[in-house]
Amino acid sequence: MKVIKHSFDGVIVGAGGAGLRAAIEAAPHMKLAVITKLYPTRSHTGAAQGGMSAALANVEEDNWNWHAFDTVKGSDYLADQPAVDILCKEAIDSVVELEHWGLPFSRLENGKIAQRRFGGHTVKEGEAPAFRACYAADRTGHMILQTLYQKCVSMGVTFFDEFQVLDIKIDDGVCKGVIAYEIATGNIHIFEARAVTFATGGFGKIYKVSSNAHSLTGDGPGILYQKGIPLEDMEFYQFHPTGIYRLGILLSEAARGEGGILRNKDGERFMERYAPSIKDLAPRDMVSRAIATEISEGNGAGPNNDFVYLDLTHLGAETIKQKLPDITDFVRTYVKIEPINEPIPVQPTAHYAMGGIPTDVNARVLSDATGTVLPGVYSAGESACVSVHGANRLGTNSLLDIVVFGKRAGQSMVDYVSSTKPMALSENAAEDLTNKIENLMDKDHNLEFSVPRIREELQDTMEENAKIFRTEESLEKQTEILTDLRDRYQNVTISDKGKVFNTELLEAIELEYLLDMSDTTVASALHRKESRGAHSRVDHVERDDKNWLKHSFAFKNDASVKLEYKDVELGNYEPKERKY
Amino acid sequence: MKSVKRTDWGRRTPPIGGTNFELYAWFFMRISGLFLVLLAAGHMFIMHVFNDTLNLDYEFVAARWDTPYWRTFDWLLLTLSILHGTNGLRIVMHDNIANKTFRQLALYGLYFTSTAFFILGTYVLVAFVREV
Amino acid sequence: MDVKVNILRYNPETDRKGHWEEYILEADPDERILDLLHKVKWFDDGSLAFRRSCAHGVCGSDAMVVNGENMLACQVLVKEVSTPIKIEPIRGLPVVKDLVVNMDSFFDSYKKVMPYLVNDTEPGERERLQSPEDRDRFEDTTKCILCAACTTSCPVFWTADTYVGPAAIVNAHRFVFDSRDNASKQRLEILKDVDGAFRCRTAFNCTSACPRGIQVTKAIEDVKRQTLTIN
Amino acid sequence: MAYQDIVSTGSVYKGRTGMWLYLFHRITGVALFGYLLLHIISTALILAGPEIYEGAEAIYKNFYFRIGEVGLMAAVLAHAINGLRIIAVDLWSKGSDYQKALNISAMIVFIAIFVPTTYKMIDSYFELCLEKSSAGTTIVDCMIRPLPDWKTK
Ligand SMILES: Cc1cc2nc3c(=O)[nH]c(=O)nc-3n(C[C@H](O)[C@H](O)[C@H](O)COP(=O)(O)OP(=O)(O)OC[C@H]3O[C@@H](n4cnc5c(N)ncnc54)[C@H](O)[C@@H]3O)c2cc1C
Ligand code: HEM
Ligand code: SF4
Ligand code: F3S
Ligand code: FES
Repeated sequence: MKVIKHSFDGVIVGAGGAGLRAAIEAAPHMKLAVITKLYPTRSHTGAAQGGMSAALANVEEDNWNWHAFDTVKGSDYLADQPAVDILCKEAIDSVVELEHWGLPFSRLENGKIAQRRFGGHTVKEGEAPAFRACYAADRTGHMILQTLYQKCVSMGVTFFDEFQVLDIKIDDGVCKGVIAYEIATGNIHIFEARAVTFATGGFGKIYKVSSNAHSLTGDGPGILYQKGIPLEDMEFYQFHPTGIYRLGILLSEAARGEGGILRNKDGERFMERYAPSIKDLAPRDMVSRAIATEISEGNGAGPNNDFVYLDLTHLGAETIKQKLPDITDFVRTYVKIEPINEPIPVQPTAHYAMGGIPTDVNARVLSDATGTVLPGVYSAGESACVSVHGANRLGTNSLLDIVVFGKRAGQSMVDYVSSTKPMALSENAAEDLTNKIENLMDKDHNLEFSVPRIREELQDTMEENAKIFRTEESLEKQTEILTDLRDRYQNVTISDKGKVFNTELLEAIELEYLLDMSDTTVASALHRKESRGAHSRVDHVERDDKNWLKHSFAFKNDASVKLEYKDVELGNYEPKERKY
Repeated sequence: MKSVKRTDWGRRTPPIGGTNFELYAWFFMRISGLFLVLLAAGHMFIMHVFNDTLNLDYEFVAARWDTPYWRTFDWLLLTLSILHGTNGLRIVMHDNIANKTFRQLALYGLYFTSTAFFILGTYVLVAFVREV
Repeated sequence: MDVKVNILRYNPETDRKGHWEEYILEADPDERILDLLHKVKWFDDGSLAFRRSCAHGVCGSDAMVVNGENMLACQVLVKEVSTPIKIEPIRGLPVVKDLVVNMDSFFDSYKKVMPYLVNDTEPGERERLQSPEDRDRFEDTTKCILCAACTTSCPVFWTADTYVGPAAIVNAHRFVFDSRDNASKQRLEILKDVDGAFRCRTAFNCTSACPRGIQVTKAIEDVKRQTLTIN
Repeated sequence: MAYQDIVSTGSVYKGRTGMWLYLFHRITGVALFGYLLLHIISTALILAGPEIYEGAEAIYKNFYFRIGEVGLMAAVLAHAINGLRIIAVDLWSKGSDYQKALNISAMIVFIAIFVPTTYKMIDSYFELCLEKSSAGTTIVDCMIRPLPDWKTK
C-alpha cells in the first residue's frame, strides 16, 4: 500500500456547513487542509430545507432571549444554557455574515431577509408562533452549503476531495494528525497536523427509515470513540415527524410553518389534542410521538394503518410554488402525488443526532465527563454535542449550530496553532490502518459476513427496538442483538479486492462506526430511566429532573459501553413542565 | 499573522479571455445569417426554382451581369458566404479536432482556401466581359 | 417484478476495455434506479462502483446515462424507464471505474468563472437589501447542485472538453444577475473566451438533462446577450 | 476526443430535437461551404468563354443532378430556417422560452416550402425534357439519360 505524507498546521475533516465555516475562519492564518469523503457540495447540509433561525426581527418584534428560551424549552431543559445564549446571540451576526457572502435569502417586500414560522419558535416566551427562520425557499441548506463553498473557492482553501479519514493520531494526549484513504487510488495519506476539527455530520444510517444520506455513518464520533473519547447524550436521537412514507425523505417543517396540517385517517387535525396552543407547530419530539401514538391506536391511514397525512391542499398553488418548491417536487417524483390537490402520506423519519462528540463552547473536544480538554482536537456541527440542543433540537437550530460553532472551531484552531509548534508524525503512523485494511482484503469473501447483511439487520432492529418509544425490554433485546452483530462484524468480509474506488471496503469500515453509534445509543437509552425530549421510555414516562438533569457520556470499555454523567449547566431558565 | 479585512472578500483571477473576437464572431454569424437569407436563399430560388437551371447558359449569366446591381448582389453573396462559412468551419474545427497541431494546420488550410476562393470569385465578377 | 439491467462495467485494474454486464433483479416498480444499483452492489457484485449520497436528488452525486439520457439515478423510478435498463457513466469525462468519472476538470471549469459574490463596499451591520424582484432574477440558477448532468450531455463538450460547459455558465449567471455583485464584467470577460459561453450551439441537451429543472440554455443565452451589451 | 475510448459504448445519446438540429445545422453548413467552393470554380469557367462554360454546365443537366439540386435546395432551406431559429433563440430574450414552439415552427415552415418547391423543380425538369425530346419519350427515359440538346429552344 502506497503511503504519502503531508504536513499541515490544521486539518478539517468534513466539508459540510460546519467544516467549511471552520475553514473560512482558519484558512487565512495557517496551512490548512479540508479533507472530505464527498465533494464538498455533496455534503448533507445541502439537503436541509426549511431555514435557520435568528432573531432578526424583520417581520415582527423579536429578541434573542426569546430564541434562547425556546431553544432551552425545546431541549426539554437538557441544553447547557450558556451555550444556548451564545448560539442565539451570535445567530444574528452569522446570518448577516452569510448574506454578505452572497447567500440568496428569500426577501421581504422591503428588501430585508424573509422569515417564516417554525416548530417550537415563539415570541414572548411561548405566546405565539414566531417568524424567526430565515430561509431561501425550501433550499436553505443548499444555499448555505453553496455559499460557504463559494467563499472557500474565493479564498483558495486547499481541499482533498474524496479522501476518507479513517484514523486520528493522538500521542500522550496530544493530537498529531489524521490518516486518510484516497478513494480514487487506494493510497494512504498521512496528514501531520496539530489541530484537527471533526465536522463529519450525523449518523442517521443506524435506522432503516431516515432522512439522512448514505454517507452519514458517524465517522468522526466513531474514530474518536474507538480512541477512548466518550460520546455525549447519545440516547437523544431526533425523529422528524414528516418523512415521506417508507422512503424517509424529509418534508420540511416549513410545510407546517406555512400552514400545513397533519391529519389522521379520519381527517382529524389530531395535533389539537396533543398541543392545543401551537398545534402542528409543536416541537418535533412531541409531534413524532403524537403520530406514533395515533398509529399505534389504529388511527393511521392506509391498509396497514401505518402513516398519517400532511395536508397542504388549502395553502394554494402560489404559496406552494413560491415557498415549498423542492419538497413538492420530491412528492411528485417519489410518490406521484400532486400536493396541491392531495394530502401526502408521511411517517416519522430518523433525522438528527443531538448527541455526539462532547465539546465546550469553543468547539474543543472533551475527553471525559469532568470537562478535560483534549488538546488540538475540535468538533462542530452534527458530529458534536455542545450541547445546545439538549434532548430535542428545534428545527432551524442546526444550520445555526454549524455556522456559529463551525466558526468557533476555526478560531480555536487558530489560537491553538499560533501557540504551539509543529509536531512530527512518524512514518509508520499509518500502520494500524494499513493492517486493518490488509486484513479485510485478505479474508476470503463469505456472504454470511457481508457488509450489507449485517448492516441491514442492524438498521431493521434499531428501527424496531430503539426508535421513538423505548422500553427496558426492547433496549435489552437490542443490546443482545448488537453483541451478536458485533461478533459477526469481527469476521466481516468483502468481495472487492481492488484499489480503485473500492467503496465496498469503505462501507465495511463505516459499518463499524454504525455499530459504535448503535451501541452507545442503546446503552445510554437503557440507563436513562426517564422520558425527556426525544427519548421516551414507555416504562418511565415522566421527566425526572431530580436524578436525570444530566448529560450522559458513553465510553468504550472493551466490547461494552461504560457510562458517566455530567450535570447540565443551567442559566436563566429553571426547568419547568413543557407544555405548548 | 495575517488578518483578513471584511473587504478582502472575493478573490480575483485575471480574465482568461482578453479579446472580443469570439463575441464579434458569434454576432457576425447571426447578422450575416440574416443577410444570407436574402442573398443565398434568394439566389438559390431565383436560379434553381423560378428559373430552371436547365435554361442556364452563358447568355443568361452574361445578361445578368450586365447590370452592376446583380454583380454587387453576387459579390456580397460571395463575400458573406465565404466569411460566414469560413468562420463556421473554424468553429467546427475547434470543436472536432482535439490535436492542437492538426487543428492549427487545418485552420491555416481553411484560411488559405477561403482567401484564394474569395480572390478568384471577386476576380471573376470584376473581370468578366461578355464575349459576343 | 423482474427487471433486466445492463451496466457498462470497467475496472482499470483488470479490464482493458469497458464491457456490458447483464443483471436480472427482483424490483418494485416504485424503486429508484439507485436502489437497483445498490441491489447489484450489495447482493451480487460488491465491486460495482458508483457515487451516491443523499438518495433524493439534492447532492448531485449520481448523474449517469440511463437508457441514453443523463439523469440522477436516485431521481428516476423503475416504472418510468423502459427495460432493459441500460446504465453508463456520463460522457466526456475520463472514467475512473464503472460509473465513476473523474470530475476534476468539471470543478476546475466551475472555479474559473469566479463563482462567488464580489462586493467591496462596506456592507454595514445588517444585511444588504435586495428587492424580491431582483432576487427572482437569478433564482433559477441558484438551484444548481453541480451534478454535471448538463455539461456531460452537451455535444460540444463531448468533442471539445476545453469548453467550460453549461454548469460553469449557470454558476456565472447566478452572480452576473445578482444585484449585490460587482464583478459581472470580469466574469463576462472570462466567458467571452474561445472556450466560453459563445461555444454553446444551443443544442438544449443541457436543459433537458438538468435534474433541478434549471432553464440552462436560457441562462447561457442571458449571459451571451449580457456580454453583448457590455461590449 | 475527450470521451475515453476504453469505455466507448457505441450507444447513441438520446438527445432531444435540439441536439439533432444542431448536428443537422453543422452538416448542412459544412456541405454548403463545400458546394460554395465548387460553385465558384464552375462559375469562374465563364471567363474561359461560352464553349467551355457551357460544356461544364452540360454535366449538370441530367436527372441525377436534379436530385442533387433538390438536396442543395433542401440544405440551404433547412440551414436558413434553422439559422433563423437559432438567431431567435440567441438574440430574442424570450427565444429560449419558446424553444419547442420554435422547433416545430421551423420544421413546419421547412416542409411548407420544401414540398411545393421540390414538386416544381422535378415537374419542370420533366416538362422541359419532354418538350425538347422527340415524340414517344417517356418519363423513365428522362430519368436515365441526359437532357437532349438543351441549347435548342
Ligand atoms: C433532510 C434534512 C433537512 C434538514 N433541514 C434542516 C433545517 O431546515 N434547518 C436546520 O437547522 N437543520 C436542518 N437539518 C439538519 C442539518 O442540515 C444538519 O444537521 C447539518 O447540515 C449538519 O452539517 P454538518 O456540517 O455537521 O455535516 P454534513 O453537512 O453532513 O457534512 C459532513 C461532511 O463530513 C464529511 N465526512 C464524513 N465522514 C468523513 C470521513 N471519514 N472523512 C472525510 N470526510 C468525512 C462528508 O464528506 C461531509 O462533507 C436537516 C437535515 C436533513 C437530513
Ligand atoms: C441562408 C442563410 C443562412 C443563415 C440564416 C445561416 C445562419 C447560420 C447561423 C445562425 C449559424 C450559427 C450556428 C450556431 O452557432 O449554432 C450558422 C453556422 C454555419 N453556417 Fe450558416 N447560415 C446561412 C447560410 C450559410 C451558407 C450559405 C453557408 C455556406 C457557406 C453556411 C455555412 C455555415 C457553417 C459552416 C456554419 C457552422 C456550423 C456550426 O457551427 O455547427 N451558412 N449559419
Ligand atoms: S445546471 Fe443542472 S444539470 Fe447542470 S450541474 Fe447544475 S444542477 Fe446539474
Ligand atoms: S447542450 Fe451544449 S450547446 Fe449549449 S444549449 Fe446546452 S450548452
Ligand atoms: S444521491 Fe444525491 S443526487 Fe442522487
